Amino acid sequence: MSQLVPDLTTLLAPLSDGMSLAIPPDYSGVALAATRALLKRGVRDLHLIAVPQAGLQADLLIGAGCVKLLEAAGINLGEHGLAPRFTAAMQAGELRMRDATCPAIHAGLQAAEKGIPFMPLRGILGSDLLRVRPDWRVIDNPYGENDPIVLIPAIRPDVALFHARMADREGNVWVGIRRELLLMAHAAQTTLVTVEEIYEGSLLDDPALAAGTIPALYVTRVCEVPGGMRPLGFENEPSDEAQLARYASAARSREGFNGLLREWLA
Amino acid sequence: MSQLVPDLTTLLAPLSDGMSLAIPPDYSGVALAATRALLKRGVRDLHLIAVPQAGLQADLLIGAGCVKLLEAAGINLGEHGLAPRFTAAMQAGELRMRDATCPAIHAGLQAAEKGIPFMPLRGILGSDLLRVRPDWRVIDNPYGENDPIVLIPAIRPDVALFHARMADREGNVWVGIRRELLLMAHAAQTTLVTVEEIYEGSLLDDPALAAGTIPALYVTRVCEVPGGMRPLGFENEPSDEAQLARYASAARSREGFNGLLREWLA
Amino acid sequence: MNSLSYTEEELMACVMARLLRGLRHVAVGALSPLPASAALLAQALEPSLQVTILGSRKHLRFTDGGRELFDCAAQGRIDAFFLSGAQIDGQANINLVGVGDYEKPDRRFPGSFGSAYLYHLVPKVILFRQEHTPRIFVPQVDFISAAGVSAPNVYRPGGPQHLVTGRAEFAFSEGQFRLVSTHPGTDAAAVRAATGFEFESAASVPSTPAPAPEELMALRGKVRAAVSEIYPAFATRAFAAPKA
Amino acid sequence: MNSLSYTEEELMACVMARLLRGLRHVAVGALSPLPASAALLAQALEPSLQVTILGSRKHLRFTDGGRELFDCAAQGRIDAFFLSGAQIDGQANINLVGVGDYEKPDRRFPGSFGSAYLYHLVPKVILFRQEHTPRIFVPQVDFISAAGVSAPNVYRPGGPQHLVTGRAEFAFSEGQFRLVSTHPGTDAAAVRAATGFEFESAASVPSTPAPAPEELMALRGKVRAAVSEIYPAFATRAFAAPKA
Repeated sequence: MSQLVPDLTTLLAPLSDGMSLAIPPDYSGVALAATRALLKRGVRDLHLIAVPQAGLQADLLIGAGCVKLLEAAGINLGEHGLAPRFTAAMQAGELRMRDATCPAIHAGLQAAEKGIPFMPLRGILGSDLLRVRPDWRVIDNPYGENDPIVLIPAIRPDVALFHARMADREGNVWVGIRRELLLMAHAAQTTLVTVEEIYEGSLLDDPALAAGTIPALYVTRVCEVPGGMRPLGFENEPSDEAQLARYASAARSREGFNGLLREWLA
Repeated sequence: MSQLVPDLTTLLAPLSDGMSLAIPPDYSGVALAATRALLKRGVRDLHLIAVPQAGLQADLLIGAGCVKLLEAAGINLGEHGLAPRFTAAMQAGELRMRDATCPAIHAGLQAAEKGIPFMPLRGILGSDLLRVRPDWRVIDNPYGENDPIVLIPAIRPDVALFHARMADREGNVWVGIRRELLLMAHAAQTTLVTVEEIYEGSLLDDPALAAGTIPALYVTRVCEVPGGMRPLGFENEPSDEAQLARYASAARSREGFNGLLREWLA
Repeated sequence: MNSLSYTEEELMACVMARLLRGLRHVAVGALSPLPASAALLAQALEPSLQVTILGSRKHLRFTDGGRELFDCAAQGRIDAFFLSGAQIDGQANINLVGVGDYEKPDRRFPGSFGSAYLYHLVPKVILFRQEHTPRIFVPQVDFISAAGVSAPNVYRPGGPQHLVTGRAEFAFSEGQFRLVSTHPGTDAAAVRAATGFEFESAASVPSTPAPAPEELMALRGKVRAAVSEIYPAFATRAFAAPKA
Repeated sequence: MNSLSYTEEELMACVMARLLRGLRHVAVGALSPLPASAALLAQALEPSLQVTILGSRKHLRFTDGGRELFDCAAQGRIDAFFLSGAQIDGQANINLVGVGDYEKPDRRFPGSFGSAYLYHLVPKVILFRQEHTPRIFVPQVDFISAAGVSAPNVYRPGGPQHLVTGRAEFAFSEGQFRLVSTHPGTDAAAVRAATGFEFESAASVPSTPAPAPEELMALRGKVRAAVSEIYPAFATRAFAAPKA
């Protein structure tokens, strides 16, 4: 079902302008090399879904004008502070935002995973999130009495894009405990993955590795891109803090952002 | 939080008469040695929940009169056919049954895992299961129009009991791809586990093993019981087909069942 | 072996396998040796078909526990599934629960398993039952484990499309079975006598095509070997040994 | 270091750690060095406390992906959590979204993260904010990321119980903050002047007990070392180096 492809252009071909794109948080597995390839190609009008939050990747896409709608529980650069292009775009009223809370995004993806239209969720009541999210409904819990409960509609991304440790030639992808990536693959129509390395043999034949593997059934295309998350960290490899600090500082202005982007895409 | 205990009596102390007890299917990890210990102790009035189906273990508990209410999507002895004591008890009108369908039991446990009162589920409409399960409600999908959908209430077992490959001394339990066991542990108040062996070191420190591990946070007590699933199979170890065939044949009569039980508990 | 050069199971496996042509992914439940054989036969003849078999180690590529089959079906990633019934009626309702009163049944069966769900969500459900008698094929089942048809407003991307028995093949559409073919050695009249529900049939009903040589070769070779790993007793009984 | 023999962060960590006594399990969100320090200090003094820290490898014993923290809280397995706010008001509403119009805010913050959920489900939520000014502690937040109080019919096993700032400790109950103590070097009047919302306070408000020697020893030893792995810059800034 899935296929190993030789380059990022082929990997990203299924992602068209206007699609919804789910991306993982910076601490998981961010396909940043693939994101640079998207920026070079000039993707447009994305509905970007952070699962459930995002950082550098989202800020790059927003800064480059690729995002028409953003759904996230939070956008920042971690220890490097605010995400400058997100902040600027919001304060300029240039970005449509669907604020969320982390478990609501997980729940929406789980609803898609289960093929159900919505998932109930506790909490949230009294938050202004309900005001800005008319798609989150409140019903009276049929199993309670006078017990309001929030419903979160299913989130079915057109594409999920992430970076992982390894894939085998069947297209199975090992993510270990990073099971939000498995959830994204289950929920999305199309799943595109960059990996550090190719595993020879089948990941599903090893009982230990199988437990952390996304079966090829859910993986559309895979591309081997060692270091494909840089300058973000991955597993035990730390982030390139100097580069991130440089970004956080430069991207405060549009000119600074454009200059750094030219450099990064060169 | 969890503790390694030296014997089955201590392992099973938290399980009292009248509690709800969740057990896995025969192909997963059945704690059969622990079940024999329960039968010796003479547990009573269990609300037995098969996740989502069961075989020998359920038939033994039913035959020995330990079960007052059974919730399951199916009870049989696999290739050895009908579960004789279940069948006899039902046909004698002696067992209260809550028939289910597999995904509804998974969904009910997932609702408990998420701390939500219910989970919607597609399918089921038109089935007589809705007639015998008044706790499964049908509502109009708030995200549709004239679109009935079934709600499954949360299943929160008092106790989950199963067998797994290994545990470490912190109480983490490795189950590999058998993630219905993880779901049971998340959903249950108390989780009791027998394991083939003790793993020296922490299962969570190995990235490959961590992906298939239930953290100690969800595990109440663990006991090392090599072969604790016999005569059922486990992982690559096959079932003892001769013993199962003997059971399937002997348990057709109450006398045969009692005789075999005396032998198995000796 | 009967007087024909193939067993009834072999013929049924061939008929069921032919219904899988062109699909991407078929799943087979636990304790279903005949569907497993059909799926593996279809795959042997058309290797692009992915086959998932519950109870198999080799043919089960799931990593999310017991729920994954059901979630996978709801995601639209399973094209076909097989279901059977202790009773099956003319509206394609199936009964896996019991005969008689629910609380104190005359005969109690194991239970509905995943049928009530998968019957609605898998686009092509193939019903099968080797025994073809009025005891199985009844006017109305005593308990509906899974309903054959639904009201138009019910979300139902899936449902029954075919029924394969030891005597015949039927198609199911618009709430009714239609006799497609009768297996060699029987005819429409005999099938009607053995069936407790009404069904449509043309004036002349063709005979089910016998297994082709390549089907039998695959069945008795590759498929038999694979099925033996999961269902050794069935493989010995159902398949003729391959010619040396 | 100020003229006292401990930093403001050290005092806050001690005050927050004392609120965790007797608990089984405290969780700390990402990018929360002060709560992480408090949790690790509490554990150093009471080893039975389990500490979960998002963003840490060593102190994160989860295996079910990003959702596990939230499911775990809903299961009642997390006793305490820390939340902060860009604005916090007198009803303990917190704002992590923005100031001004939602569509085109004057100032936009990162977002609500898990607050709207965890605030309702974790029994003891401890609010914290080192900066104690009327800019933070406002009469009414511009956007309620998570509500401090709920109607009686709302399912809410959790909620705010404490607020620790760089100047004082408050308790929250029955919809109102009460000043518990003021940190050494300030007093109730100064705290009131720095706070934009009304709060209760006794005629005489005690001074927050300074860090005890065993607290400081643990903080500057074990806790500093552990926090350094996750937040090296914070550890250098916030903790005095241990005495050689």
